[in-house]
Amino acid sequence: MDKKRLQSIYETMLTIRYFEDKALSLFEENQLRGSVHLCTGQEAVAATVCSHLRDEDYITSTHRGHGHCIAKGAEPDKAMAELMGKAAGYCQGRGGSMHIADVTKGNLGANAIVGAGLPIAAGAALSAKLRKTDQVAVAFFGDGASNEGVFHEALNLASVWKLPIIFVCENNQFGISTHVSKSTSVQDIAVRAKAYDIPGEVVDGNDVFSIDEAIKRAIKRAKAGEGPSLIECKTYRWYGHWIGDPQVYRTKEDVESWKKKCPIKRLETYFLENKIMTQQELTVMHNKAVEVIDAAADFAISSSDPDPAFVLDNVYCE
Amino acid sequence: MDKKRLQSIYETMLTIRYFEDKALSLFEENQLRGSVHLCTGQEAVAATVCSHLRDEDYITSTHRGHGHCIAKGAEPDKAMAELMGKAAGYCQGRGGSMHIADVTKGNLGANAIVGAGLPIAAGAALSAKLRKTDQVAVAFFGDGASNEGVFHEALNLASVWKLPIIFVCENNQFGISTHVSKSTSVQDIAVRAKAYDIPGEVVDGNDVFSIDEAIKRAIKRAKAGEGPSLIECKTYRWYGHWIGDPQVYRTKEDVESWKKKCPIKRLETYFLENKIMTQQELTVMHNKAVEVIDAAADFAISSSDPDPAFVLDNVYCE
Amino acid sequence: MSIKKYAVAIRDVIQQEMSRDENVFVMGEDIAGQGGIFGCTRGLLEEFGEERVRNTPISEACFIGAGVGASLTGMRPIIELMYMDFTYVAMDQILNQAAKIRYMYGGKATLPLVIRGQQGIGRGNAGTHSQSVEAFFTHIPGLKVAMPSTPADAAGLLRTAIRDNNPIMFFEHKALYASSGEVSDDPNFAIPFGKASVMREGTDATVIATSLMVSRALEAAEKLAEGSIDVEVIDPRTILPLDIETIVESVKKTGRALVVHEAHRTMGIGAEIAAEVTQRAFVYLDAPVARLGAKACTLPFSLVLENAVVPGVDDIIEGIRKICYK
Amino acid sequence: MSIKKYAVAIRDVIQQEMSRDENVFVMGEDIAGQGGIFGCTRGLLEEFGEERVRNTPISEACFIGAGVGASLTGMRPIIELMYMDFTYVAMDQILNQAAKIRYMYGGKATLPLVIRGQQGIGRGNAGTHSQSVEAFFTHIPGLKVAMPSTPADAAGLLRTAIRDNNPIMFFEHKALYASSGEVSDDPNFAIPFGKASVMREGTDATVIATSLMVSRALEAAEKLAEGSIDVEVIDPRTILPLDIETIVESVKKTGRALVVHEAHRTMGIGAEIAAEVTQRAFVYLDAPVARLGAKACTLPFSLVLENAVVPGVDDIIEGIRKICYK
Ligand SMILES: Cc1ncc(C[n+]2csc(CCOP(=O)(O)OP(=O)(O)O)c2C)c(N)n1
Ligand SMILES: Cc1ncc(C[n+]2csc(CCOP(=O)(O)OP(=O)(O)O)c2C)c(N)n1
Ligand SMILES: [Mg+2]
Ligand SMILES: [Mg+2]
Repeated sequence: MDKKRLQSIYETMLTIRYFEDKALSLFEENQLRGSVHLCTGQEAVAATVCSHLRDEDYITSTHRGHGHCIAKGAEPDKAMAELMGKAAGYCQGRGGSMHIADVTKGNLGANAIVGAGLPIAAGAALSAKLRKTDQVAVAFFGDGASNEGVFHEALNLASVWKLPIIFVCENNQFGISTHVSKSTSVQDIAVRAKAYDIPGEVVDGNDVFSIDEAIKRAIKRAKAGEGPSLIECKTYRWYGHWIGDPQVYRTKEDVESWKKKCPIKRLETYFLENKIMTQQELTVMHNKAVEVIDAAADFAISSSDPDPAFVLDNVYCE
Repeated sequence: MDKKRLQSIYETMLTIRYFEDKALSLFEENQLRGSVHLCTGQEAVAATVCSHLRDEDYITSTHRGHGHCIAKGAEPDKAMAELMGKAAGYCQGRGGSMHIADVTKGNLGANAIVGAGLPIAAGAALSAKLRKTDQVAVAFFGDGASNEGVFHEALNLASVWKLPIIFVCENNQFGISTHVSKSTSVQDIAVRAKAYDIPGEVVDGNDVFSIDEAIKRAIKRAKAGEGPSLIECKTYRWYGHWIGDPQVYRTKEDVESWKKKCPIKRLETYFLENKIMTQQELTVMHNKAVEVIDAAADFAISSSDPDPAFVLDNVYCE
Repeated sequence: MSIKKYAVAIRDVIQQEMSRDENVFVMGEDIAGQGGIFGCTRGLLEEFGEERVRNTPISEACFIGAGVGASLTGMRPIIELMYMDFTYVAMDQILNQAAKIRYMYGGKATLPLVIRGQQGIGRGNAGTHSQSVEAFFTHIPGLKVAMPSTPADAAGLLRTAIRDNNPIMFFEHKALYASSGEVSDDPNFAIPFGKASVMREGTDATVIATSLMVSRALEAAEKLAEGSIDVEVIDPRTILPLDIETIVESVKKTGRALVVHEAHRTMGIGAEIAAEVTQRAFVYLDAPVARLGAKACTLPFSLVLENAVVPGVDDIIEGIRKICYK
Repeated sequence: MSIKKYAVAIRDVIQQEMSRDENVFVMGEDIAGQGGIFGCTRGLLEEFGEERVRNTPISEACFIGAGVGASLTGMRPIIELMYMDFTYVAMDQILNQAAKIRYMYGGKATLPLVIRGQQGIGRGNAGTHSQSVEAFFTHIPGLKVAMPSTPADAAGLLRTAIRDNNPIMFFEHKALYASSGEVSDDPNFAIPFGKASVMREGTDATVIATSLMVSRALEAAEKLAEGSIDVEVIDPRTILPLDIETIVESVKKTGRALVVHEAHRTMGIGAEIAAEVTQRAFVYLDAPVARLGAKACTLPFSLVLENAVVPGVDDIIEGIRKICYK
């Protein structure tokens, strides 16, 4: 992978990491409310996959969508403002964390309904096919989502119609408190690709290089008109399912062992070992990311609430 | 297979065949209305599978359900009366062909919603497991149904919970006018078993012996607490999707070539070649089946319509 | 003007709009080679090819969701549901996604999408294939809901629906497909949403009827005219938006109203119309606004029973007499 | 009597009914180890084991369908939906299967089944996780629908629901789980369906309120009492069956009625209640029956906006003043 892409992936991961940290602290300070699902620990997937997408390519995201949103080009200030329900947020405070979207940047939206983004992404891919563009669509979803009916329907439809779409499963091993082994009949969700006669592969979701290889192959296939691929990224979320989760279902040791596999640290080690970046350069990037996020939080905090006088606007398009 | 079982399967197939013929002629005589889906040509699946089930075992059926219904022990007269919407029908004329059921005989119902029977069968299997009986459940469904979300959800649930259930797909190659290759991403639906880590096998759905072997294995597995199996029976329906189908999607030659593979004829040939039954004995059985069905039709025709005064009964259980 | 069947009127509008705008495409079960089981897409495959006339797998939640995704990204999908009863397997994509996305995204998304298909009684399809389900789609904000009762309305409203930039639920009626009527040949003939049609003028009572019930209401009105009750019959044509003004004006004139629909009476749109008319015309009312709809049981298969469940001409006559105290 | 939280009252009834009848079992997402995300099944796994306290995959249509199959074959499932909004992905199993099977099978099937879970505003869950969806389940015959507003009602109605032989939709409210109240310790304490609760007697106007709106209506009534409007507040507790008699009797006394619910005003159960009350108490009415419900937009995430959409105490006060012309 070329240095520029690697650095950009790294920068995206840092932005996501600090964004999530900030969301957490704002929540704890009661500045932010609602169901907030942090993707800390999973940054590599969104950052690497989206590094291969252009603005005109599409993604659909999930309830755990801040990472996808940022990686697909969202400005952290408007994203944070949305998390705080402010008028300056991407959705003018109407959507919140679970429904954040930026259609102009190809982010067709976080989706609070597990699995619901998959058919929508298939539709975006169909649209690209009908309009004869070379756009691709990526549907992000969790391990738990792979047991929803629409997962099945979307993979089948995409395969039969040879749609330019990549299904990216972030297997963080849990759906809320339920371990994947208790809800899912296969060990590797990627195996399910066989049921649709499409390629399925398992990758280390904390390793940007493995993800990079897989997504490149899948995009190539999509653009060649050969249809969808399923990529399963094994990863882990460091925090609870949502902010406030008592996490009775796992041990501190498990969490700690996964923290050691931090995708950001891992890329830093690579940078240093291969002398691509120095520790100082890395620190500069960290500081820059912190600055961006601090500014985003300031922006969001100082923004005003939406005006209830306009609450009925935008139900319909005139 | 022992002679008794074979003869009973044969008898069931004949009953189904003549039942369907009669339904068709009653429809053509305007004695019968609605969406009527005949299973002529597919009799071997219902007859063979159900020959291994006891009254206390469960099935869920489909819109094309007359065969399953009869094979699971329905009396043709009450079944025909239901098709005609008569008070003496299994559902007192409230259900009709697409919703015929006989819970006391373990037939949990035809189901006009494609795929909807699969979760219900899983629930019956769960019930057996919770009550610690050795009952099994069979969900019949079509090739088209294998693309509904509930197919996926039910197979996953049944596998994770190791439910005593067998999923029997009757692949007659079409969902209405749509060939399976245009709607389904795999050539063999049985392959989808891999997505649930359960056995999946393809059998000749017009051959009672192949079906018999497969269902025996699956029932054994279910009773041993090892969980579900998926059996795909390749077969063909002789008539249109429903009575009145213009059948623009297939040729007469195709239909004729499949008629040559008639499951009943095939078993008769076996009987004769192996001197299990004589032509005369076969004729006697044919005549008997015709008599049963004629009597059923007479019963249904002479039965009275339901009394509208009671139309609001049975919405709730008191 | 041409005389057309309701089904043909629908087909022709789809054909014309597909010719006019290459972003319009159709998908659904058995709509391509077969032309739909009621013929509403007949000939389109031959004219526009398989890319724009797509047979789907039996995966309603997915292909409606795909419609949402396609419409979000510049296309104008028309989705046929073979029976509108099947909305039940796709409710999330309709009510949580299609209806809400524009609003939840702060107005920064546009979803031109038509979900159309038939519903109702008339073919002995029993409880899961004979329902009238339109009411569900008026409770969750974000959709528009049309239910034409004539070939002309089917054509005019469908054209409006296809050109609208919002998600539309378009309810046809299986028992109306074979009915004929005059339809404009103007390729831009369109009927705006939210404008009721006064099908018959009258002074003694107002009947608000939808879909198949419109012709029954008209028949009832004719019969009552002989007995000197002069009934006004109004077809709202779209129930969301609802032309409450026209209805209220009529009720102010007649002082009496009966709402008739084929959907179950309980929580059918008659409840909303009755409540709203009463709110706005209270002092003009000589009787409470009455409602007729299917009885509170599943639609039975038996024709005798089905007829006992859904309002017939006699039930409507009786209903009108009651509010007229005659 | 014990003082209990609403969530605990629910948990205790499930626990008691599971002890009493081994055919009762629970399933749902994260209900086992975690005890449900609102604690309504806490401790049940430890007491009854994994067979009877089952975590499900995220496959709502399937596990509700499995509930139908289990109940058809002798079990009495209680299914938790984490959010009742998720009924949308399982609508077919609820409306076409659970609701209709008994009737379609000519009365020869029995389906004791409880589908329960929370809904409504109060946790900033925005448009897809804050809805009030009860109205849908009153339109299609075959279900019963409860929506308790107090811990005692939650306990009493849930016990009735579990012992009933019909499919029941049981709507809890997320913002009520932490509310406390007296609950009977009698292990057979049950409240029949179809009996409204008069929460406050009054002579000037009747407010019919459900779920979270009951406490707001009571607060409004107290405030108006100071200004000498004496309000009767009725909580129907079950909306199907609906105790229309108690409501109508009250309206005959007061001559005025306002229905308040959190669900959208358009096509909410207020429409049905208003239409039916008007039908039965027309000559007693001094004003048209008024309705309050969520405004016609998706529930927004922002708290400021959410408060603008759902009826608050002031809206109720204003609504009552309006029907009293004061
Ligand atoms: C249809 C539906 N069912 C259930 C939920 C509740 N829910 C929200 S997130 C979640 C777990 C999702 O697990 P997974 O797909 O693995 O994503 P993760 O949270 O691990 O990122 C559940 C059950 C929902 N939002 N939508
Ligand atoms: C949810 C749903 N979608 C669509 C239909 C309409 N429909 C009835 S039968 C059928 C084809 C089913 O094909 P398959 O499962 O292969 O069964 P077959 O008719 O071939 O026996 C369709 C599309 C339906 N009844 N339910
Ligand atoms: Mg997960
Ligand atoms: Mg088939």
